[in-house]
Amino acid sequence: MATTKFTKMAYDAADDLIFGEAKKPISYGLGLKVGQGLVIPEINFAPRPGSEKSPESLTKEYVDYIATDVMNRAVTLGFPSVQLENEWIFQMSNEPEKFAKPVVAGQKAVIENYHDKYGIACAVRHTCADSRLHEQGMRFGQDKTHNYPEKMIESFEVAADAGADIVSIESVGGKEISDFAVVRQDIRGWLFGIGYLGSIDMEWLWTQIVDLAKRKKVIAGGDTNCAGANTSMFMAGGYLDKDVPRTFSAVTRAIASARTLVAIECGATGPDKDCGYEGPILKAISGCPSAQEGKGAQDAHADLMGNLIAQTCDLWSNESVEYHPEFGGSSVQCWLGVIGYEAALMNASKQMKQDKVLRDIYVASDRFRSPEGFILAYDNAYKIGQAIVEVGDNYYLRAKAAGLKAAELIKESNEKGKLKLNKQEKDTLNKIITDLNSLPDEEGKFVDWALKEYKDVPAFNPKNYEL
Amino acid sequence: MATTKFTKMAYDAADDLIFGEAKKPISYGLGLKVGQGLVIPEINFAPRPGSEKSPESLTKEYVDYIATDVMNRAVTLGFPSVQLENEWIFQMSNEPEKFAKPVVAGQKAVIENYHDKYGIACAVRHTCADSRLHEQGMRFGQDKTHNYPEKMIESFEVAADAGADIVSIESVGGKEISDFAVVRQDIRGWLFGIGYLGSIDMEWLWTQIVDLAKRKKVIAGGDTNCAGANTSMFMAGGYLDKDVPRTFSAVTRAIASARTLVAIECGATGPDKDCGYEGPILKAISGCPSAQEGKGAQDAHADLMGNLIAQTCDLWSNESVEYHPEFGGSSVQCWLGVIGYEAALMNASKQMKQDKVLRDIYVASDRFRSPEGFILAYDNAYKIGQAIVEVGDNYYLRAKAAGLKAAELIKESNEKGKLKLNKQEKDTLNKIITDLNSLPDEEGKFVDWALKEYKDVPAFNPKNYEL
Amino acid sequence: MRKATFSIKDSEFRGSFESLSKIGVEQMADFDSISADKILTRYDIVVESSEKPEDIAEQYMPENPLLRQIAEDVMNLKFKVIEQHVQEALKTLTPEEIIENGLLAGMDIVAELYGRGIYYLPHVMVASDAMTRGTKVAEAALGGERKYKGVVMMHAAEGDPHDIGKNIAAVLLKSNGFGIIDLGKDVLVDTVVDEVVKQKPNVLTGTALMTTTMSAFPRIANRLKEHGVEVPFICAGGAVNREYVESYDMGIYSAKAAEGPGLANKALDGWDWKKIRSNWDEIINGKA
Amino acid sequence: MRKATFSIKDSEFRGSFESLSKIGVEQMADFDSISADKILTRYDIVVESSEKPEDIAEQYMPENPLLRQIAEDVMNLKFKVIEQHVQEALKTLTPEEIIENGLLAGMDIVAELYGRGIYYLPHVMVASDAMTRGTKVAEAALGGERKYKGVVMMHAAEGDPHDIGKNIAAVLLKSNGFGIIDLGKDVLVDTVVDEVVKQKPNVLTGTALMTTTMSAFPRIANRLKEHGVEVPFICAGGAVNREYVESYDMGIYSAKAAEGPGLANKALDGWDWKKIRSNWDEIINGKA
Ligand SMILES: [Zn+2]
Ligand SMILES: [Zn+2]
Ligand SMILES: [Zn+2]
Repeated sequence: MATTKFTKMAYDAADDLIFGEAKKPISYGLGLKVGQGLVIPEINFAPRPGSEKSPESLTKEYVDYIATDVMNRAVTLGFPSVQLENEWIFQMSNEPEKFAKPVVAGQKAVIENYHDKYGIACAVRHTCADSRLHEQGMRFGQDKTHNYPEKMIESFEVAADAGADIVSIESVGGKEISDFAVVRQDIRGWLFGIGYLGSIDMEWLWTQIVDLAKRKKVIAGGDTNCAGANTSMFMAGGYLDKDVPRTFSAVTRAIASARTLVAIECGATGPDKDCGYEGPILKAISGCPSAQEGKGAQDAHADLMGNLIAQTCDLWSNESVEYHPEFGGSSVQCWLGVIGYEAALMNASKQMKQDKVLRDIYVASDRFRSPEGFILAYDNAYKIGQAIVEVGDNYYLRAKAAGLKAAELIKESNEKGKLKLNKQEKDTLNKIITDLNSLPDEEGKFVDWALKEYKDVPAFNPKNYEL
Repeated sequence: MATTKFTKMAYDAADDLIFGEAKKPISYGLGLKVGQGLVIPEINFAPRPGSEKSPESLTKEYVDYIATDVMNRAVTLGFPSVQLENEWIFQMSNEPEKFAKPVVAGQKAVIENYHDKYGIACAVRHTCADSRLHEQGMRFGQDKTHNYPEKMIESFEVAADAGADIVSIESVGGKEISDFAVVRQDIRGWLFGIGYLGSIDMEWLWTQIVDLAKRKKVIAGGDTNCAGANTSMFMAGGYLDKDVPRTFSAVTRAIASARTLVAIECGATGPDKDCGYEGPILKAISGCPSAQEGKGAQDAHADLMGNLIAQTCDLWSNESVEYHPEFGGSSVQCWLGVIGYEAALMNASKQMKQDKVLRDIYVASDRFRSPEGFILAYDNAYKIGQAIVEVGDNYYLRAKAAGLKAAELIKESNEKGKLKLNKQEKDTLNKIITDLNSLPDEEGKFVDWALKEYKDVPAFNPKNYEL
Repeated sequence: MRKATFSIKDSEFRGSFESLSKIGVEQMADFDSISADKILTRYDIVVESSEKPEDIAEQYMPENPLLRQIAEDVMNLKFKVIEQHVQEALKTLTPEEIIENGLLAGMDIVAELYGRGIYYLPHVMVASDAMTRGTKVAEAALGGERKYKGVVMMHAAEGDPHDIGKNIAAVLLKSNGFGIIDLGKDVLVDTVVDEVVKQKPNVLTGTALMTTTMSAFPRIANRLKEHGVEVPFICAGGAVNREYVESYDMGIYSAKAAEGPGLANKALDGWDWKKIRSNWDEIINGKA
Repeated sequence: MRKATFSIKDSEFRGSFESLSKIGVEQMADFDSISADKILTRYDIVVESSEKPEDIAEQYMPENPLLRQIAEDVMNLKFKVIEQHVQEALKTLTPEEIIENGLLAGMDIVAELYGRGIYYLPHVMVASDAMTRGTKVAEAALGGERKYKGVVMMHAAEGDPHDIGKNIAAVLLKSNGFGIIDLGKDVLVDTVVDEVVKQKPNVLTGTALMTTTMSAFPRIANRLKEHGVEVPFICAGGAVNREYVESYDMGIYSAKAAEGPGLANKALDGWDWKKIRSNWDEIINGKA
């Protein structure tokens, strides 16, 4: 399972990174052109509880209501393009033929109708669930009760056959360790869980997804470390939250980027997942387009970089909203309006030849709002990317380098008096730097230590990673 | 009831109009500074049906849930300032002492707590309802069944005494005629209803509101022609709607601006109401700050100028959302995130000394999306303002001039091949120009004609306007 | 407690404002140089029909020349001459024929053109005004009362003064041949219930623009149920949504005034509210 | 049908991209020159406490030096030496005293510091690890089984594999002196019901991160009702909201893990689920 790892940057300079354009653009779906000069809204939604009671009610919800509402609103407001995203619910993953197939086919038929009638460029992304249970086994043949690893791959087959244009996943390799580590603020454990184990699992998984996508002629989009870095970011919360310091979550984000990169190294082309906030780092390294979300994703969660994260996006997403009525229409229509107009703003800036100015205003809004956004600002994201590719051949070393670089950038700005840190954030940052620097320079030694240190973590089984 | 009418522009040039700054800035509430260099988010909400069953449940909804959630999220995300707006529901207007007073006082107490603890600048706007029924009578002493005109003024007293920082209203003078006219696409009737009768009613109403506000030491913010121009805009809808052509709604908007201006001429200081899309025209004429809404108001309605309308705003609003849970928190929290980050973007552009560039990107996004947005683009808004002040002393002439100027601007751009119009829009535009030009040059002749022409319109009683 | 240092001092603001004016920088962009095509798509123009109203109408026109004239008067908004043409036609045709095959036939064409986006609402309203004028003349010549194909009772909810939606819907239903009993706006629940029990319309409608007034609808539905009366109750308006309306018996959701005739006609076909509700999507999409 | 002219030709895109590079314009802004204060306010720094943990803890420390040492070990995360200190203390003090007034007292201080935002969650977790180690030693010296002040049964909903929220809540409840029966994640409704009926906990909790799994909760509540069992059922997690949880009997909403002990302690005070629910705001705000 050899993959070509990134050892150099796709972009010569950070300033070349901009929304709506990618070094490796891609076209798919019904006339959808990603990274080729325009930003596209990506609308993401969840069915109402109860609609899953039968395939008929679920299909009605996803096809007659959600997809139809979306396309109606996109045409009503004049949006040139739109991408729909489905994050598969349990019933769809558990019985793909029965529950997922009619939804996939039905949505495709709806968007085809609108494309034929109006010419709107569109596509559908299907994000299959990673239903694997760590304690039951994550490799084929291990979970004999549910067969979740096998079911997970089967999902992609069904999705691709029934009409998906692009497939993605939010995979969970290493989460058993990162969950344990994040509540203890243990960056070394987090590095082991996501930087190392997570990367191994990504390679196992994405080699298969890319192969399947090639055979089925669909796009293998990408992944996100939602399970790790987003857990960390959501626990860190905002200025009233005191669970996880935001210097910790910032460093976890940098480490996560080294892991999410593996999908691209396996052959995924992007655009990767909207909730992968590590996207700017990946784009800087790989040149592949990325989907992002921020102020337009408030329906699903708040973050401290609502504007900044739009800086280099090729699709702009709302993350997820449950389908229900609002004064302004259905929820999917309201939030499509929010993200569609943001895409229009970015596209208008290109017409005015002011896209880099807008990019920099986006960054200025949130650069100093939190260390998490600070390290993702495209200039810093680029530097973290450089730290990764410098030792790009080794998962452990590059993830550690990413974490250390992020910590250094934060420290530097804080010492300059620009990025302010509260006491917890500062103490944690110093501990992170100490902890990471205390780790060995050799992967073998690190893994030996970690396997001992974390052997009792619930649900952790080295066999899941062939260790 | 003499008021000083605007006969010159507050701004020398259209290019001087920009978000976050006003020639006549104003400070109120708890440290809130409007039009003084920063844009402020204004969050607007509705209680859940059922919460109005008792004053206790209504107060709980507005104070413990809505106001508390709003302040929590504003502090969590680091927003320096926020304004809350309450549009009074029926129960509050009908029994102000019983239903409204505890809500007003309770919300004020909540924001005072957060201001004391965190220093966040904040204020509360109360928009009392115009409950007058045209057929029952709109002046004091006419509606002997409900006493709505008296009740309406009483609302302001209660609001001001209980803690409102700024009061506003969405008044309905002339609506009986404009409703009749809009469904028949009769621009002359619409001009009579809003440009003439509406202005008369505004003068009667706002003289009182301003007087009351002075006595009570609260801000008299302003009005909006929601009842007229927004009805017209919502019926016009988007590209799939075929009820009212958007050239018609664009001209109604211009006429409406001449009417909403009356509030300021009576002494209102702004910021006027968020749903007053005519705001840019008013700001150009008066220099007073304005609240606007667009892409951040998708929760309440879609419009075809989601970005453009931010161009000159001093507060940025979500219009209204019913309080209910979303994945990302309560709905008020989610939408506060959307509008708060937009304000942050505008404020960041000021730090980057690129606010005019952002303003122009906002305009570029929607300038050609619809004639409605086209005429509100600040350069066109300025010209319409000039047309108004040129004959500023006469309500009829200035409203007609506004409508004609808007129509001319649309026609000119369409003939240049820039603003595209569909067939209906073109035919309607030509009819509008013909119809308006066919009207007399003298107010007296116009009124005589109109009183005869519209005498049978349901609910129209000239006595409501002392005619 | 340290106060947050966010305030903008007046002097700072004025300073930056003045300097731009002094420099005299003309910053306003050249908006005409942008390509709007790269930002938005005018779908209304994309699907603009090139068909002429007259061509579409041709297939639906009555053959009888007197009836055809009347239908054309409706379609062409000729409210000034229609009464005269109806008087003419009454010499040789019955009032019923004129109403059914002339006036309403003309409105059917108007509805067809409206559905195709060639006619807009104002056309419909003014055509309906013309139809109403013609109808008055024809009705005067009727022996007894006019027999409508059905009766729709309409109101705007208790506490709600907004009635433009109701008024538009009333015009469309009347243009489709229904008799309308319009109870007005801000109508008490009691009044609605009493009138429905007394007058027994085929369909009841209610509009509510404010969420605090829409609670009148389930109360009406429950009270009617207590009286043993069941009638399709079409609820519409900015406040209501399908989920809410379908949460009480009899409630049938409607998003647009134009949907009214389609739904009301099903009641005339003998469909009860349950059947209308469960076939709602098909009815709205013209597939039932 | 005319196709909308919105597509960007590849050549157009590449052209504009190259020209910028050729010009070599350095466009990246000087971000360090902006004043973040004019864009955002660091409220966390505004209200940063200047109090030292030791000063706050002083008021809560046990007097007995041995117990004090143990409490300090908990507070200072000294999991390596705590077992030794507990062994020491067992020479002169009972296990119950050590658990109650040493180990749990230390966690009370930690909870107080966490509530004040001086300690973050990781401190709580690691302190709890220390407390657990010390507790094991003390429990070994108990005559019989340890008597907890109450028992909380916990699970993550059927179909839901997310358990980090439950795990944090379990630690906080344990640190507050509750015995925990953790049924795990993706627990069948049947299993939860059977175990509650069998083991009769004082409180049941459930977490659900996905809206499609939270429907397990009302099913559990109804089944328990059928069995004649009523227990406060604290429901939490990203999917649930207060409205939903209060729509079925027994449901008590919780937004944060830290609210667990406060709510569970009310059950020990004899408050049934109805009383807890109607006083929810006061309990959460510490006013009841
Ligand atoms: Zn995610
Ligand atoms: Zn309004
Ligand atoms: Zn919602």
